[in-house]
Amino acid sequence: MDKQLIARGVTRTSLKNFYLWILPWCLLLAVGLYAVFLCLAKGLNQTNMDNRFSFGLWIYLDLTVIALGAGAFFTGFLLYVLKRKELKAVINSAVVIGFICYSGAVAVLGVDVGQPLRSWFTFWHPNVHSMLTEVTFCITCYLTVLAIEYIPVVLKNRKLKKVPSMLVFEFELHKLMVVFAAVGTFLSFFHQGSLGGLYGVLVGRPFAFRPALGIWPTTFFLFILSAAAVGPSFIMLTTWAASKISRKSLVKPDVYRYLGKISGSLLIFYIILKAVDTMFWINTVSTKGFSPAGFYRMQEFGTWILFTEIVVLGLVPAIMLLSRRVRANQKLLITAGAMACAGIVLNRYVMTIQTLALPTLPFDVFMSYVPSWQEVATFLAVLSYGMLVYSFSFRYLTLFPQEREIQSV
Amino acid sequence: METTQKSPRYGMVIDVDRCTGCGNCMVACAVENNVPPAQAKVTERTGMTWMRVSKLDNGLPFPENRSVYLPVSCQQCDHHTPCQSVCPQNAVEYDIESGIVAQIPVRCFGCRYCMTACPYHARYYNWFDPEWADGIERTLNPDVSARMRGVVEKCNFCHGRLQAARAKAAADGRKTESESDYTTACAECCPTQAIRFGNLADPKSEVSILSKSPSAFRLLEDLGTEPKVYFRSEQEWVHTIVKKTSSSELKEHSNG
Amino acid sequence: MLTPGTLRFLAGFVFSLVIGWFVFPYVLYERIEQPLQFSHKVHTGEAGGMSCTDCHEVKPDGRFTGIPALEKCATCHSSQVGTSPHEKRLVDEYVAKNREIPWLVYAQQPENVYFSHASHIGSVECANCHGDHGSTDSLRVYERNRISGYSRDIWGSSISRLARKATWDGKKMDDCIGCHESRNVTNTCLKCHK
Amino acid sequence: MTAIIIAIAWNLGQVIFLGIFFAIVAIIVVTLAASTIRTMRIVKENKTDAVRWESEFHDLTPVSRTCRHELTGEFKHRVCNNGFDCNTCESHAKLLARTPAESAPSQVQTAAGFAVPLDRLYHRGHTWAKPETDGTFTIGIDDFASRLVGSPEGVELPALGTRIAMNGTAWNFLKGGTSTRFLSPIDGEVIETSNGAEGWFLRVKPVRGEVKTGHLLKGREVGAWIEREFARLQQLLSDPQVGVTLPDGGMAVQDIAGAYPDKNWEAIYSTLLLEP
Amino acid sequence: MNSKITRREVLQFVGGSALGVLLSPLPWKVLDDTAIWTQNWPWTPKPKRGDIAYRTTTCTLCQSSCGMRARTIGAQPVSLAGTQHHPFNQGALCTSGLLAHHLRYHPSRVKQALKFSVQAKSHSTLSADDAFRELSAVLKNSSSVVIVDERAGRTVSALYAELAASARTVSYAPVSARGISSLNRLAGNASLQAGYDVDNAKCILSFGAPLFDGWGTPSLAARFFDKRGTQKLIQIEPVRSRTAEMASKWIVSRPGTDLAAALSFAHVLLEERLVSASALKSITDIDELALFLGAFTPEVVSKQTGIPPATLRETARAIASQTPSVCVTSHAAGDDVQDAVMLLNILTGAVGTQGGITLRAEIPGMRSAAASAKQSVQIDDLPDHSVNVFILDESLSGSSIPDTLLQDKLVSGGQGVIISLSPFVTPRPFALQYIIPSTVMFETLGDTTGPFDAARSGLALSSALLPAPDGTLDALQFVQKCAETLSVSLSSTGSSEEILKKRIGALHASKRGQVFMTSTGETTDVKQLATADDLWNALVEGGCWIDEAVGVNARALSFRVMPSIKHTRQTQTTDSNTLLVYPIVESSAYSGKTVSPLMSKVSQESGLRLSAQDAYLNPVTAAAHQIEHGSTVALRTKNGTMNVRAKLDARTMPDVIFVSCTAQSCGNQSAIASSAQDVRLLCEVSSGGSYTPTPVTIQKVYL
Repeated sequence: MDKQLIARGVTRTSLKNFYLWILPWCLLLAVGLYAVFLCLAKGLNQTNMDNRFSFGLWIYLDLTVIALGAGAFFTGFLLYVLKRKELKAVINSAVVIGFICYSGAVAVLGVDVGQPLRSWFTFWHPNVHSMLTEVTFCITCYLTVLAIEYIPVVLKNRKLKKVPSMLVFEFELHKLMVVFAAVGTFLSFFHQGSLGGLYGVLVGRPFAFRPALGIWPTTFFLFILSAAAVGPSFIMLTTWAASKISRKSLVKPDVYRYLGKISGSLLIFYIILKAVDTMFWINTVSTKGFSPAGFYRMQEFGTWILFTEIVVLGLVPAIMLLSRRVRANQKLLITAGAMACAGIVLNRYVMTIQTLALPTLPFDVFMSYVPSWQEVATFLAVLSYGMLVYSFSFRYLTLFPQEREIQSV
Repeated sequence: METTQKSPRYGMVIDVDRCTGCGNCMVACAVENNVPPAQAKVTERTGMTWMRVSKLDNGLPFPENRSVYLPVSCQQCDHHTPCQSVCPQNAVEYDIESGIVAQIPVRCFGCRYCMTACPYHARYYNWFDPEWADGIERTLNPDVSARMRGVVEKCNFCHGRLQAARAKAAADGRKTESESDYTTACAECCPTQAIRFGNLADPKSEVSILSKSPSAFRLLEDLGTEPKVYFRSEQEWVHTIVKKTSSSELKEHSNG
Repeated sequence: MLTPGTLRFLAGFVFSLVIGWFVFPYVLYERIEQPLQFSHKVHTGEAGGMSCTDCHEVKPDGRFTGIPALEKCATCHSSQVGTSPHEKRLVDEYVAKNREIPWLVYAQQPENVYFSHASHIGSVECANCHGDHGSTDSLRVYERNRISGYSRDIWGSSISRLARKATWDGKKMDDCIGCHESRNVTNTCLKCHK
Repeated sequence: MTAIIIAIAWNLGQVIFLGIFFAIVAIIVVTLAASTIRTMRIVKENKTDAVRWESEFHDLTPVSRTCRHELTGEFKHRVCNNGFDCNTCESHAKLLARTPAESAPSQVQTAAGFAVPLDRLYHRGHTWAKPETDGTFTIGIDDFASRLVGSPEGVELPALGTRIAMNGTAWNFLKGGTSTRFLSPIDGEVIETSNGAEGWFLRVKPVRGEVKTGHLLKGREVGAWIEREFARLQQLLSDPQVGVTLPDGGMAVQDIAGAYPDKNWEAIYSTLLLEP
Repeated sequence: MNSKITRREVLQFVGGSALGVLLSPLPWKVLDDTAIWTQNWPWTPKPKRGDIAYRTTTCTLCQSSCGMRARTIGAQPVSLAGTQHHPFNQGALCTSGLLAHHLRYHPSRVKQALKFSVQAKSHSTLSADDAFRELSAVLKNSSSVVIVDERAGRTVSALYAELAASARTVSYAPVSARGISSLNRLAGNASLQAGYDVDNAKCILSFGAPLFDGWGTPSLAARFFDKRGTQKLIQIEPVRSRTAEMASKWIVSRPGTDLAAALSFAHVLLEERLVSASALKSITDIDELALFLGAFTPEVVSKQTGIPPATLRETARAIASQTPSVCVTSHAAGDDVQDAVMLLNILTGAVGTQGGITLRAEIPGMRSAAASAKQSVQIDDLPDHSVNVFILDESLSGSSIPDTLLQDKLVSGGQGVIISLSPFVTPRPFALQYIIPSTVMFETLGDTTGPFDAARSGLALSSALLPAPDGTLDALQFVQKCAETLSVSLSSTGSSEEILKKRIGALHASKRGQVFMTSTGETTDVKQLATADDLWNALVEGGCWIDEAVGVNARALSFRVMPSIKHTRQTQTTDSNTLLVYPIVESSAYSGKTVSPLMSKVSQESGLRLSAQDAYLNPVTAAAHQIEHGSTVALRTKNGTMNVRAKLDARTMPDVIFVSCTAQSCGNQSAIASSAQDVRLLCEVSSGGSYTPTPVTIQKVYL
């Protein structure tokens, strides 16, 4: 049976090995689901969040995961809208990655809010001035889009496509994929932006607050750009990881280079703007009665963090990705991609955690917070959920069309 | 005294020189607004204190160390109220008829975005189910509904009392409440009358006169959120410390 | 040209429509009889000759008594005056034992809602929200929502809420807001939420 | 709807915002609905085989999609994107105009040691259709395929009266536990089946009117094509250590599959018999 | 259609019904109703509705007897506030007073009589009658029974005294407000009644008394602020406390050196002849005193206290020159300090003068205090291990008598018995204990005397707004029960109302003093009131009676100070760099009391107050020992070990760790937690009963 599900012409590891691989993830998932249950049944006192750290690990991860998941929309955009055929090799994988990231993020949000059963109020009584409303709307829509984009990949399964209606539906859906790609891109631009706006609009948090361009703070645009920049890098990383784990070459080397090139050219653009924005911020923040230097007084969050974010994990990988010679060397290429992703992860961390840790009132103190096991477990559950979905998709679906060709040649 | 024609903007002036930090305002507030007592696991960081008395000191070592107490509740910001614009489902509203920044817990779904937005840390999340020890729930105030776990709440300037005052006005056939009928629990129970409550829109009212005095100040004034809670002190150092904000502080607390 | 497939589809469709529109509302609401029967007609008619405010009065501080306490009933019904079996039960089971009558309030708003009769009386007719309740001869069955615990009157008789019979048919927040807007009264949250 | 909007008092901002939201939802729903309806129609009109061919054609490796005019050398390099449907291919029409197809001589020819009788029309899936005198067609597999398959574990022939579609599945054979299909070169109704002893498997009679054969290979294309296929096969079988195992021009063994049991035959079949 | 249903057919049906459901109200209504359900969770309590009324009464939690106005739903008070213009508290209440209406439902409330075996290993419940049946046996064959009355001056106090007088084995131990009581001690006259007239004092010298933090009536701070400038407050304290912060002058002194400081002031007063002749004359053993004080020169004392000699001299001069002046101490201070400070008041001539310590006449209508005084004893004076039975009246505010003191006086070997009338579980592990459940505020009609920080004596009634729970007794019923079991007949018996009415009647008959009426908010002379009932009603409605300013002639008084002063040993100088632990009285408003769970707002939830588990540390000291704010540390002295949470506070003196001796049981901590005991586990107590700073080692505990 298992054999009948694996696409013709590709080889996959034995069922036994496969089970051995997914078993640990299943266990992790189970633990995480227990933690989730605790949080829903007993309330968020199970976490280490508090009135000052009202956002914690979860929100931080949502922002990160969604930034990395941006590869899905951006690859889709390049392939279907800008007709960059090279990317056909990774689009399926990108869609699955995107689906995992977004569904994971939404799931965690469901636990993070205190009254999940009232979440739909946001759709019925929306405050359109709130960035969070924008985020909620876009993410729910885009998750639907991703789910739809995922369908054809599933229907292409060797067994399923034997069913005529499924095959035809896949075919018809695939014809209209450009629509979804376009809609998805539109939505993604908005919610990547509004995630940035989320913190940029906080008048009361001069560390995060940014002046508005039009109706959105600068972080709105920086987030879009940064997400678009690392998205391809992340696709590159996951593809590379998949091929390392499965010990197969899944795409032609030039695909890696191409992804790296896109990533690099966007990243350099982003870093320049980010630097400008930071300069501007340093000069305006003092008018709010806060000293920019003061924000970096605490050793944990010293100026090193700013340097690391912009130079070490921003400028450096950008330049690396832009140089043809680095791209030619896969080790360096992957390293650069990883650094770029790390840079964004750090940026999201600074936006969420550092903003809350910093005091505002004259009698405030600097506060730190360590997530409880329930918080960590919940996150790990999402991770293992992702691993499982991807593993199954990789085994039974055609994530990398080039794989067969590469093997047959 | 009847209110002036234009709708009132209620506010407070708190004389920190008169505040002994006894904590009456905190418990009176909790009693008035049915805020539950702490469960065993609750800490300073997960507690529910709509009104919280904090210590402000001049940072000098003993014995030069001077300190005052600042009772900080919701500052009822007047302009681009940080928490109001961010709430995704309109659970926070600027009440045009009283200037109160209204928090409606039954609309709230506990995303806590407003808490990250509030620079005064005046918003509190129900981390626990509310629990009153056997029978104490019989002493709850019927004018305020008890909140459930998983929502954000904060000082609404004892809006239950405002509603009562309005009802009384209606019964007397008056359009607006009379300010003599409406004061907050914290102001009422302050043993040194450090907290004064009234209508800032009425130039004749005590609070608006006090709020204009040179000894008056507000927290994080530079943010431009225009709080309606004023503080006043004759002590120079208090003004200096309040001016330079906490980013210069080096204290650190940790949890978890 | 209805293929069997289409027929099966339609069957399912109709089936669930019936469930959703007719069975579900019936199951959702629990029908409870009032502890006693009571005739507003008799009390306000020439027999009783009472006025609404005799029992439902606004206090000087603007509070509203709502449903009167037992003592109010006892003033007349300390012993049986009529012949109705319900009055007999009133006297024997409540007045005699001095137990408050556990009336079920049709228009009961939830705990988080603040409603001041004082500020509505005069500008709004009682019937506007309570219908002809004041002139009924008997108390209808009280319908309680099994999930939310609310009285059916809050949602209104029409399960879709698209066909409101009258202003008193349904007292959800939207209805209050609608009425406020039609009379251009502000709709600030603190007006009605506590 | 509007009634509700007024009832719950949405302000203009909300209406606009929700407008965009619902527009997007609408787009998604419409698109889904569109593809569903079209799917239902196609399934009803059982054009599935055509669609399957079209859909899978793009999953074929470019080499499998080499244009017949590259075989004849008229093109240096050309990959077909038209499902081998030469009837609707302009450049094909042009080229025919230039060099009309020669009438096929009937003596047996060989290519790379495989018999390629030119009295029949070849499908790229290594099946052929041979017009019989009574206006029916016999359908079978070419020498290359039969050696490639060797002795199958089983053959699933269609029932008499079944309508098989051009480029659709004609019949399946079982080998190495997995079933692989042979593609039908033409449309038609099965009137007789055989176990291939006489060299053919199906006899079909045309369904309506003229049978489409324009897409099938004939004449000199066939030999060139078989040689390419043989080269591909060698490549697929080639082993870095051993090097090329079938000497060029040498006769290939009768049962190649049997000769190389350890090869991934499923992959080879899927590549050469056009089943991705 | 064939009989067996294929998957395909099912799917078709399901598909249809799915669409149908979406087009029916079902999913949407359920969505709405579940959301509504979360807004009305059955386990979230709903406040009871009912008629709202306001009742005025008097708080009995402490002697201040604050007038309070209760907002009631039906009969149940739901919030409390001070009575405006009330002569005792001017409309102010303290934190615990604001929450008094919770005590009725306190988790540690006693619902039935309890019997704790020795070591409180186990306890059993029993009916009140059985309890008293057992008690009669206990009382009959015990040779020495002591009734402790922590609120002398009430009607029931007189009955306790009477009971003591008529039963041979029983003696009566009134505990009057600490500080003032040393006046009785020095004058050798137990019947003297006095009060601090802080309002009229020009200069107040406070030895660490938390004047603005619950030392007296809650309005004291407001009264001081309103007189700002005209009144001088000098605070001597090792911590810049709330009071110190707001005082006109704060003098830093080493912990536990108040005695030395006081004596040095006395020294200066004599040395510089700042004492009036009459004051000198009133002290019978003045020469002996002068001799004794010779040792306490400012120079010597300044080494112990860390106060510069000049400052000591100035301060002494200040209290002598800026008359009327009054010197006060913390309630936690031992008798030695109390007496030494009272000596200062005598020397400055404050005793018996307005703005100093005013002597009060007896409140009419009671068995004379003088008569009561004859049988009365001071617990401290009792020989150790001489008492068989202690009868504790804890019905008002719990007991502030340290358990160790009771333990010392009770017969040894756990043979002692404690009978306590208490609303809360207050077990004492060292004796066989009976707890008779008592009423709490709002459940009983009782009388209470006015505050001790007022010139004139007063009287007020607390009325019963709520029915007392079955099986509970108020003090008046209790004393009668005790009389029964001892088969003694009391002069006045009957219901509490009858007994109190009798007293108020007599008060009215005396035509003395004035009465404040909550109905009018005005004060009228008792003379104006036609009948005793008018006075009664005025008081039941939360008014109060205030005596005229008739006082005992101070000239008549003579003091022997040496007996109580001389046994005080020189406080030894501790070299300043050893780490010391010392108790701090955060607020005497609720020290030693059971308080509402809601008190967590000011301690557990905000850290505004030290809770029993907290300790103050100077940041410098903390840094020296690598201790961060909020970390748990173990304090170890030779007496014992105690785990506390470190709170860094630059207002406290370096190298001293201040632990709270504010005993609270909020209900959410264990009801038996009494940090007053914990403190004693660490700190040594001088023979005079005051804490002495004790060397301690501090160590961080990793949990």
